[in-house]
Amino acid sequence: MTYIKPKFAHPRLPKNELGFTRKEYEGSLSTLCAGCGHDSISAAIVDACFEMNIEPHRVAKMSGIGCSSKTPAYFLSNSHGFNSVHGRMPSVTTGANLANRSMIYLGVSGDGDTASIGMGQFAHVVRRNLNMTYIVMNNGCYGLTKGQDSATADYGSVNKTGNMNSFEGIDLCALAIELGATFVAQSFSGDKGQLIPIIKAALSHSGFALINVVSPCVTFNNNQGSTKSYDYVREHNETLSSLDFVPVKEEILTDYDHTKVTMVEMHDGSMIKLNKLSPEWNPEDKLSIMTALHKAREKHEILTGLLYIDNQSTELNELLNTTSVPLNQLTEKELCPGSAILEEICRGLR
Amino acid sequence: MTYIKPKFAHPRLPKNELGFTRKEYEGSLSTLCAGCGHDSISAAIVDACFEMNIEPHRVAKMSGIGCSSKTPAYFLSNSHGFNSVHGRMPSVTTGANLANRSMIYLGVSGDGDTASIGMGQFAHVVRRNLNMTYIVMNNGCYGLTKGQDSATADYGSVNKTGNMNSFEGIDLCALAIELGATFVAQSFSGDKGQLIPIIKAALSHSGFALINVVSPCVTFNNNQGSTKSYDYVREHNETLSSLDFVPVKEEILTDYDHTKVTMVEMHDGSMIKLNKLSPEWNPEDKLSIMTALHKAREKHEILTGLLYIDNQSTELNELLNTTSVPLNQLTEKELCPGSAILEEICRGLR
Amino acid sequence: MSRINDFVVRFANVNGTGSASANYLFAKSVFRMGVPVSAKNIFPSNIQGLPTWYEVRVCEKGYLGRKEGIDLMVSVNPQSFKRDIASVKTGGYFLYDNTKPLHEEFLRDDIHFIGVPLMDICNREFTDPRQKQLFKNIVYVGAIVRLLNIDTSIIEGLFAEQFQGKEKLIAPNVKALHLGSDYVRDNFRYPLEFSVEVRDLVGDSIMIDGNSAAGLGAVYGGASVVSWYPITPSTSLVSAFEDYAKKLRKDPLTGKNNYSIVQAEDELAAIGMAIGANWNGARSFTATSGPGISLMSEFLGLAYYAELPVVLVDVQRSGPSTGMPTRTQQSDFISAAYASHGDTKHILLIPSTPTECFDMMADAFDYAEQLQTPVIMMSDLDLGMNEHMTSPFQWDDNRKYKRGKVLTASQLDTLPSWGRYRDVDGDGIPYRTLPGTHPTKGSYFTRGSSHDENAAYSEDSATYVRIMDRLLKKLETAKKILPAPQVYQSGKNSDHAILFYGTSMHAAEEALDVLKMEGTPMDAIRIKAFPFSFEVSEFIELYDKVFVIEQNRDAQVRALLINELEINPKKLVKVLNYDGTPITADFILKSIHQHLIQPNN
Amino acid sequence: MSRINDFVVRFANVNGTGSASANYLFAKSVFRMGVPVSAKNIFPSNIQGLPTWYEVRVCEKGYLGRKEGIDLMVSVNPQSFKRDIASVKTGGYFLYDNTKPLHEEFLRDDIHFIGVPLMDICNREFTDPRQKQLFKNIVYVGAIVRLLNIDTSIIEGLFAEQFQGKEKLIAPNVKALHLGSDYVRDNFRYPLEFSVEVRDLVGDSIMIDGNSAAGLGAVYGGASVVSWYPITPSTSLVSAFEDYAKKLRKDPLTGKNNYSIVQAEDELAAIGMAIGANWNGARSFTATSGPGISLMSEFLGLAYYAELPVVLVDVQRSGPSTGMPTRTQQSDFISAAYASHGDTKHILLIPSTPTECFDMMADAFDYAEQLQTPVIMMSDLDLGMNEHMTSPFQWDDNRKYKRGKVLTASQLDTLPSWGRYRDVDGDGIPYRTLPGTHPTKGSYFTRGSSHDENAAYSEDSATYVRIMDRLLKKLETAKKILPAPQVYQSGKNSDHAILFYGTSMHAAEEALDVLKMEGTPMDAIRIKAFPFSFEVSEFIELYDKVFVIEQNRDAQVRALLINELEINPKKLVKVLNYDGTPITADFILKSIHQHLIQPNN
Ligand SMILES: Cc1ncc(C[n+]2csc(CCOP(=O)(O)OP(=O)(O)O)c2C)c(N)n1
Ligand SMILES: Cc1ncc(C[n+]2csc(CCOP(=O)(O)OP(=O)(O)O)c2C)c(N)n1
Ligand code: SF4
Ligand code: SF4
Ligand SMILES: [Mg+2]
Ligand SMILES: [Mg+2]
Repeated sequence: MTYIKPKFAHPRLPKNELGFTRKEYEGSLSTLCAGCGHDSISAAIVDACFEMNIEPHRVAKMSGIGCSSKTPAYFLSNSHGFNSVHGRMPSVTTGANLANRSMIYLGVSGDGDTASIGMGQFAHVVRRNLNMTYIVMNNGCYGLTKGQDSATADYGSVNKTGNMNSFEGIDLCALAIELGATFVAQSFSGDKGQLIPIIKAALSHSGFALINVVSPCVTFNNNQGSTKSYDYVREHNETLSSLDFVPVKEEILTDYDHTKVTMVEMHDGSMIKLNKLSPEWNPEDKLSIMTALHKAREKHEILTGLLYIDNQSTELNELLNTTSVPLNQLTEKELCPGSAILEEICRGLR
Repeated sequence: MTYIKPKFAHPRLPKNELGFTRKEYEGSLSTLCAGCGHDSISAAIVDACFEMNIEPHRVAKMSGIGCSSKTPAYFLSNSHGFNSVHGRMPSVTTGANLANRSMIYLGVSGDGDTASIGMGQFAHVVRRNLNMTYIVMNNGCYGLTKGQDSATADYGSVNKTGNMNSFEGIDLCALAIELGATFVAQSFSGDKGQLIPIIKAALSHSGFALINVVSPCVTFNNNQGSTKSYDYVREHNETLSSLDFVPVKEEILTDYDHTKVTMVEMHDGSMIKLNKLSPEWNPEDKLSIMTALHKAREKHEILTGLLYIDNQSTELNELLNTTSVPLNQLTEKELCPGSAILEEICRGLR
Repeated sequence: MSRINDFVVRFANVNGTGSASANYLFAKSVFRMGVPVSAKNIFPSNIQGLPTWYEVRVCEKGYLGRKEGIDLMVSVNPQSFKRDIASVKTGGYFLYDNTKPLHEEFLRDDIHFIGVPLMDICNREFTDPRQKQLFKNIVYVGAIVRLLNIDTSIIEGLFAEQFQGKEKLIAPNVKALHLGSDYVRDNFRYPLEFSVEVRDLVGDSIMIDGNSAAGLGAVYGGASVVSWYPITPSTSLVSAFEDYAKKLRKDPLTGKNNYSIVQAEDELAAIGMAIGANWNGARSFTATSGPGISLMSEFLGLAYYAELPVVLVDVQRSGPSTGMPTRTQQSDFISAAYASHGDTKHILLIPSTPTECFDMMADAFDYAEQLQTPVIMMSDLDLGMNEHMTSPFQWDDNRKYKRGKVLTASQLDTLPSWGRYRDVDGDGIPYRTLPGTHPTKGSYFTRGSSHDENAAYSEDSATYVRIMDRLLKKLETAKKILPAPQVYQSGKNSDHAILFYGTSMHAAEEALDVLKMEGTPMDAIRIKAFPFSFEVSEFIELYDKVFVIEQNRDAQVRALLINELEINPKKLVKVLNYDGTPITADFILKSIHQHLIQPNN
Repeated sequence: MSRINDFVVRFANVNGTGSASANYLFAKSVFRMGVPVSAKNIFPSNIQGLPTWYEVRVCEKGYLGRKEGIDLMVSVNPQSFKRDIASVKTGGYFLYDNTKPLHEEFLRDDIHFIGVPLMDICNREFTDPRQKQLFKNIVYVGAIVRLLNIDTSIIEGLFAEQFQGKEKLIAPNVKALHLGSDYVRDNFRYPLEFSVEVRDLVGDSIMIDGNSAAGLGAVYGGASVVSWYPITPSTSLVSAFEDYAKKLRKDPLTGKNNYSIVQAEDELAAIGMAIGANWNGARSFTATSGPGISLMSEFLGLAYYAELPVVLVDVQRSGPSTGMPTRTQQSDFISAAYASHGDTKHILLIPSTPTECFDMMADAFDYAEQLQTPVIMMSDLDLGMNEHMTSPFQWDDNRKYKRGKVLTASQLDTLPSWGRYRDVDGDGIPYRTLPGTHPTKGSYFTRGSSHDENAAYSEDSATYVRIMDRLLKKLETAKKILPAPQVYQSGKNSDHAILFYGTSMHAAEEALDVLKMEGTPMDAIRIKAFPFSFEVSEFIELYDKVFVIEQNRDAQVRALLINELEINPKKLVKVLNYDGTPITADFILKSIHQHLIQPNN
């Protein structure tokens, strides 16, 4: 409910199938630093949702605490948002999802929020295959508390105060795959072309979808020596796959080169057209991506694209055998067994 | 300080080089269930420490909460122990180690204590390469709270109440390797022959050493259908390596078969004589063990033995460039800069 | 004094040997004979092999609190023989397994020893080694059934119910029962000078533990999302919810669950999930004990400040820290009432009986949604894990869940404007919207940071103060809604009164009766909720001194009373039992008498 | 009244533009002129681009509290022009960048506008774009230096100190300063009717923020292991420790650190590490703010019950939940004093000045080790993050660290017997041993579960009560050791008195002076520690009413006072400022006057 940003849509602005303009997917004015990678990711989210014709109010925007976790205020102002406590977005999202499985859960977090204080909840939300998209805006530092190294800062990288990091950075993608994540992608805030289709694919995935986006912090971690700076990422970004997202209703071209292109069908019937750029790697084979990630790490490269997908996985509500009706819509009759049964129970207790 | 167990050593009991009998490495009487796997691990710890001639008071026994975390009361009663809070043994051990780097830190935890509530601290103690041995007494359930599934319970395994577990179990060894652990072993409480040398090697390792020991809970998770039962583990235990621990002073045989046996030198000069039982696997290559673990998982096998070792790693105190004198032994002169310097500082603040 | 239907039996066993259910059989048989009974299980924090006790008080007068002084001790655990023998009242009985002789030095002249060769009998009569072990328990039940004049057919009836579907277990159990009973018949004089006689004193009462009652209450209250992390003594509350939900909440057509239960990775996640679910409009709760309360406190502050409903049950155990996990206490009151940093205050419900656990649990969801804030039900181990005689649960089928101020899409359409945190009605309670309600209206950003009436981030001082003050106003509204205290008054007839809450009720009521009999009757009040309503201050106002009875060391509810109601502490006398055992009427009386003699102590 | 050395200047900037150091230059120059000054930085919870203010009070009389009413507003942030103009006192001044004209509607007739074309000047005089931006700040400093009659050479001296090693930065800064100063000289009348005149009123005071002082105090106090997790406003405390330790704690021979600092993964780990280190005999601390306190509460209960020393600093900010992370408050007192479930009570130290931050921080390690329990220093954002004029730090080189009752190997050898939790000396404080001390003696098992005097696990009721009661006795001992309150008494000359603590001190002292001038002097007491010593109750005893001045909504310390000292709440009048800004003397006076007129409000 911030009314800061004027939102009169120009009459000739293009509309999507729902009749919404892109403006209607925006949020209030960002208060992040000018040039912050996080703002680019917000813009990509806006584009992805606009183009996918998502009804904004069907999205719940979830976050923890940090510059990154503030961004849900800067996109989708017609969606409910929940800026929870530091590192605990996964649990809040789990509860929300169990309460209403019919919505789209878009979680946004930072590397501090996820890999430090949030490590436990991150591991477990992965393991539960919660149906959500989890975007890490990964800048290798704690932006909001002024630039301390985070647990994803790479070994040997130098932060703004000139201190060298003496710990290995956590590779969130490899970790998520190890823990059983069913959709794992990596991208760069500066590469909207790659990021938008990845977000679309993630939103279509039924199960846990991680997008780890390297998102430079211009104020505290964009200097030389930082492996999360714009320059470094531009130079060491190795694209593993490029992808197109093909929505449900669109016809699928049949004349593509099957040796290079894999079509992955998503749960909702949409398709991902996946260009594999490395022959050894198979997006549906864990071992091949773990191997690719380990090798990339040795070369100090960042693999980007869709890294791993299991489009047959079972998300949490299904695992729990929960009714298809959102639980928050059950009627009192469905919830309350009534007095007759209670009397019977009491009879059994005499 | 429990005096429950009578400890008169028989005069003819064998003594180790320090003149201690095995009795002097024991603890008070166990209150665990008869047959509990954890008791066998305690016994292996006693044997390992006795045979290694460790001075008991140089060991600090650290644990969280659970049946497993009670065990430090049942071994090494001449060592200080710290039964902390649930899931937080790693942080307490980190502080203790920073305070006195000259001691041996032996942490004991359960699968609930480590993989559920303790996941965050576990990941970060691994990442910091804290010089400690971390034994997980892994029974796939919460023993002390009466048998609920833990996060290491395997998908599809059936617990005592007949419920099937619908989540993938966390593979603590693979996870630790992914997070940068420098010594990772897996064993079975029923296999003392394998466990004792592993514990010795872990205690000699300079850095973080994980030993994940499958340790059946006879009361709640030893039934058919449990993948952490005695029967299951006996049948599905695939030994990846067998090892001998060669203490510092012992002469090393030179006439071993180099194609089968690898000698790994530990930080303190002791050696591990490692019999590789799988040709594709190299204990110093992460990728080979990650591959082996993934394949074993598909076959529902448990690989045991020393799985991975990096004997050149740098432990936390070295990473932090801390003085070699234990910090708790610094004198007041070393700690307090004195009044003259304080006056100078104040002059600079006028 | 007649000893019919007025005595205490204590069983001393080894845990993990199945004795608790045998002992319960005895308690239940007394209940079936129409005689009020209360049972307390005193067990160690371990799984197998340590001493455990089970205490049954039989009391014609209906006093259900614990009572010191054991009339009959049934001890089958040699580990604890010494203290078990020592704890028998002069003139009391000690029943034991005399297969092996007793240590001479344990013997006492002033009590009676009844040796029953339990092991011998079982070894002789049963072949299966497990049965030899298990049936020892039934043999001693048989023995005391005879000693206390209980009708064996009642126990046989209980067997029939217990082994429905496993009928072949009935015969050997009956056999074991009679072996014990016959041994007594053949070797001892019976019945003892205290025994059980049929009465009609239990009415339509039921026997159930508080956790099961609360679990059932949550089903009735409409909880559909439950998140939790195992911890004694709260675990069985969630298990009960699960068991009842499996029966009562399966969709008959699809076989799918009309509920979700998640075992979280820890307590932080458990409360986070419950908050997320409530935010999204499902009724959700979590249950925990002390350590969990500490871990949940950050999230409780978020729910308070962002004004989210959530229900939490604290089944208290003895603290601090890990403390005595299997002993009872009422020592989380300050932690719960003021949980979380900053200025916070939470709603507490304080049940005294399983029936109140059922009712309050169901009501808790109404309160939480009406008030948009956390509601914490403060149970304890004694209430939660012991089976109590209690009045039957009732449900009004015309009752509608009070879902509080939640705007629908059409309301949003017609409202000229709306702000998430506006106090439209002057009761301090704003209107909320649920995610997904309306395509373009009613969305807002929930946050734990400072915000204005429209939920926009604000660091403005005046705005901050406005919102914080309104939160206080909301608690004033809460006082009108929450359960009123129970007042025991017969006109002002004493300068002194008694205040108590939770599981001190039975002992306190007994103490009140004794005081009346002694000719020094006192009025009393039982508190059922925090923040305290005006009735509480009005009551206290009337007396010179009020004894505040608690089961903690630091007089925590007294602290809340003086702080919240601005009462002179001098007026409130501490009566504190905090050794982990349930409080007794004797303890209360002793403390009161002591104070009346030496008021400054 | 003379306006020399008595006025308030407020700077309105955009954060992330380097303005704070320019503004501090101004404050420091006043200090160098021998005039008491206090400076408060009011910044948003974001990194760049939002309004931020810096308020400097110049006060000949030495009042260092905040004061409402702005005499000169220096505003270079068009975002906040409107409210900045509105906040100037009638007759006051508004200095702004008139490169662009002001919105007409913002203008006021009753104040003076001083337009200085900052942007124009910088664009003209500097070429580097960064300099054009940065030097605007120095230009306005130059302008007010002239307006307020400050000696520019003082500022030049400050430049020389600031840019030691980067001397080429001095000249452009001096140039910018003079550009501002000259512009005023050429265009306005100066000095203003309020201005600065040299005095000798600051003695040997220093200027430093409380966090730096505490960080230095920890170095002096012998802390060698520090674990922490970043959170505003405590972060700079650990940074200060690190900076000082890098200089003062490097081993000169090896270049190795005689300390370790670990940035933990969260607050639970931070306190866990600090506890582990203290258990092992190194002095260790962690620092945090509100949310961290909530998260640490489980561990605090462990340290309390297992009796482990640990030092924690809570630099309080506005709660609840995330609240206003960059605003001050004193609202974690109940959470800290009674942190953790079960019956617990912790030691609090409450500094009012950076000098006390230094002293109390160093002392905290002594208290923690002597008492074997957590010690929490309750600072706040105002104290921690603002630079205050304060007396210089002192250290007695003969001082020895008080390490408490720790047994050596030879003591263990000679002791006939020892038990970790035995109260040998009758002061409630047992003897501890450190791991590794002795090969066969003195080992024990530290645990948060119930234990006896020998540290053995015990579920025995009497044992539990004994240990819990001894913990209370220990706190009685603490009262004798902890810093005594500061009493402001001139013989009993009033029915009313004032009680305050922490950063309310300056405002309260100013209010006391005003009351005296008004002919209604009051006595006062400043509390420095919890649990409160007998001096506090003795003091309160003397008066009819005591105004308790706090910076929180719920009168938290008042709650502690009435609960711990058994004081009639009616006696303690709440004076509460909780809007996130530091309390002022005016606020206190207004509240007191109001109460004196309408005592029931
Ligand atoms: C419990 C708790 N601890 C610490 C903080 C302070 N804090 C706020 S944001 C943050 C780190 C944010 O880092 P990251 O998640 O990487 O986000 P970024 O700002 O870099 O986008 C911290 C430590 C807090 N708000 N809550
Ligand atoms: C904060 C907290 N939550 C919950 C508990 C209850 N609890 C005690 S032990 C335990 C689980 C132990 O499981 P595991 O670590 O696997 O040990 P095991 O008993 O199986 O050896 C739990 C949940 C606790 N003591 N503290
Ligand atoms: S501090 Fe860094 S992460 Fe935060 S808004 Fe600025 S650039 Fe972005
Ligand atoms: S419950 Fe299980 S884990 Fe615990 S002691 Fe018994 S067998 Fe061992
Ligand atoms: Mg970050
Ligand atoms: Mg376990």
